Amino acid sequence: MTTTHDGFAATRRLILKGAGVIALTGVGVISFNMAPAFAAANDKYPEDAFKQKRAADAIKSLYGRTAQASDKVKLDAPEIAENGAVVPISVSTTLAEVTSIAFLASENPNALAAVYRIPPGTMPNVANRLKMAKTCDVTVIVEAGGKLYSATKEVKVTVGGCGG
Amino acid sequence: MNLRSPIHLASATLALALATITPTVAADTPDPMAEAKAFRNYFVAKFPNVKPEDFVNGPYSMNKDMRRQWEEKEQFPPYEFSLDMGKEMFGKPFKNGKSYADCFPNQGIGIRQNYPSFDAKEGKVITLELALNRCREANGELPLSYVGDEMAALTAYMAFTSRGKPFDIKIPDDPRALEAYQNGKRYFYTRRGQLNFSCATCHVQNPGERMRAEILAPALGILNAMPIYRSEWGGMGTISRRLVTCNSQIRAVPLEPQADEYRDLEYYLSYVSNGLPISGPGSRP
Amino acid sequence: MASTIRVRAISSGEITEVQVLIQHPMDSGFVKDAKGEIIPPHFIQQLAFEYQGRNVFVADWGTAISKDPYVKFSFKGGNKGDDLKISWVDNKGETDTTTAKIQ
Amino acid sequence: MKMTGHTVRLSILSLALALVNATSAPAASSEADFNTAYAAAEAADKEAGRLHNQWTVTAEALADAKKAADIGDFDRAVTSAKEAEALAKASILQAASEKEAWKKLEIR
Repeated sequence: MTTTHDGFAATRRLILKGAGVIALTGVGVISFNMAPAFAAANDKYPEDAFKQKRAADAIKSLYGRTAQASDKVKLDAPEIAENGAVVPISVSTTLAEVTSIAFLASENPNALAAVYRIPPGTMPNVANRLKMAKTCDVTVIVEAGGKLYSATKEVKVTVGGCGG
Repeated sequence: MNLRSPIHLASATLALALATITPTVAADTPDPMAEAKAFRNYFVAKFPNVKPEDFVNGPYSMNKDMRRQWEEKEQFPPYEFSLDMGKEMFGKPFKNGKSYADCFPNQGIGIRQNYPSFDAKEGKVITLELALNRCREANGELPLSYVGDEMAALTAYMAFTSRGKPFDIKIPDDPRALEAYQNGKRYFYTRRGQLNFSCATCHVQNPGERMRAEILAPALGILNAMPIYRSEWGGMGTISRRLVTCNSQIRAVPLEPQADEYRDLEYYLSYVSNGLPISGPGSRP
Repeated sequence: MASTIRVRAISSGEITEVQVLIQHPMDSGFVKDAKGEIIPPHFIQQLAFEYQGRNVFVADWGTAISKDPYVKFSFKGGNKGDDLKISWVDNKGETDTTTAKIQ
Repeated sequence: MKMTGHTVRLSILSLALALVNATSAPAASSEADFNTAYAAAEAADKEAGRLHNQWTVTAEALADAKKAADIGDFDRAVTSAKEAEALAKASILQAASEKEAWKKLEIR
């Protein structure tokens, strides 16, 4: 396929920090083309949050505070995952001024699965597919108007997703 | 590629003759037509709420929570990459300039429902996987692994072009064809492995039940969804691969892919699902 | 060769719904291969969707996203025939980019 | 799971295994004992192979016997070989009884 291997992990860091355009000169055509999209993101990959084992620590690393449960956050997840390798989970909310949405699975080796940045004009609805190691709580955090709201649901996993 | 979702096949109108069970015939003189009817009636009676043509969707025809997850995934199914690979492989000429299309009726498009077929010259059952490899070998190419990703992708594409077409397996008036059918049936019902299970133990007696974590698929229509993308495999797998893994799971030493027994089994199982639509490539947990 | 990125971006007039499926192993680094050796982590870390020069959606992903990842979102605006640019970068620095037309 | 007509075969198997346990108990086994036991197990498994009815667990027991013999643990090697033989013989019995038994399960 068209995946390119530039082999420079450090290069990527620079791209992600938004300083890539200059630093990249001469490294590779594809990487160079990549730069604008990520440079414009102007946001760093939250490496530390993804490294945390516990959900609470990941949330703290990501946002620096705690969330309160809200019935305005609608989390849709199966009762029993047909296979932990592919668990369809989605969220929608009626909260205003949403700026980000994060998904966490409490019993995964690293609790944080994904963070989505929602700029103005983008709807606060996301669907994705997660790996789940075992039965546990799936929590979604919605950052809206500078505050954190959450919803949690237990998903039973009979075939763990750590094999895939 | 514009996917015609198998979900919609469930609503396809099909004239499914659901007559009452015909009287018993001696086991040694098989009556395939009557047996296929009895086979279907068994499942229809066991699952009165499942539309007959929905059996091709396996466990998703009998479990609501699983069906919802499946429908969610079918919005953009993970097997799409395999399907595209199959299309590309199918269209790419061999070194001699010929291609798969030259080996099959209708250039190989929309014909999956006719396999396995009985070859009168050879006196044996020819599965689609076997026909594909024979096509390769006849054109100076090495055969593909029957359990590998490439064969899975090729058959996925061929199934895809045949979606919605009812299985149309023929048993010609040839004692060897009837024998192949009978041998396939025997294989299906014969217990094997340390667990002492037959194919029927799981897929006739207990479909819809949980076996450890999996929900067992009904035998009726089980091959219509092949090949299948399994989340457990993280990829597409052929009928051969599924049969081999079925055997291993019951602690029986699998036969070589495309052994006579497997070919005959496929012949039998496809025949008894005649009239039900092709839904492959399917996805399963 | 085909792109690793499959996109469906459909405009309903006011809103554009975007679905994407990416071919990627998303190896978590917690799984062993047949020989019992750990398969090193190899996963997409960031995925960005750019419309008319600005990001309309950015995903930061860890190792718990399924193999051949999928995501769906929607944004206000987006005209039929307009370009939507999608790019990803993984933890090994591999990348892919594609541009899709909104339908 | 509902499994009719099962008990007979299972009791054959447990009987065979019980015999293994009874015969392989006390005295230390020699390499010759292992060779004899292994050859018998292999022959039975080959017979099951001719019937296309081998069990994966037989192969596992055979492999375990060989592994134990390689490190000179002939007690374990003989026990595993005898277990393999019992499993192989049970698979042969299964093939024989299924020759007719399968018909009872057929939907008609």
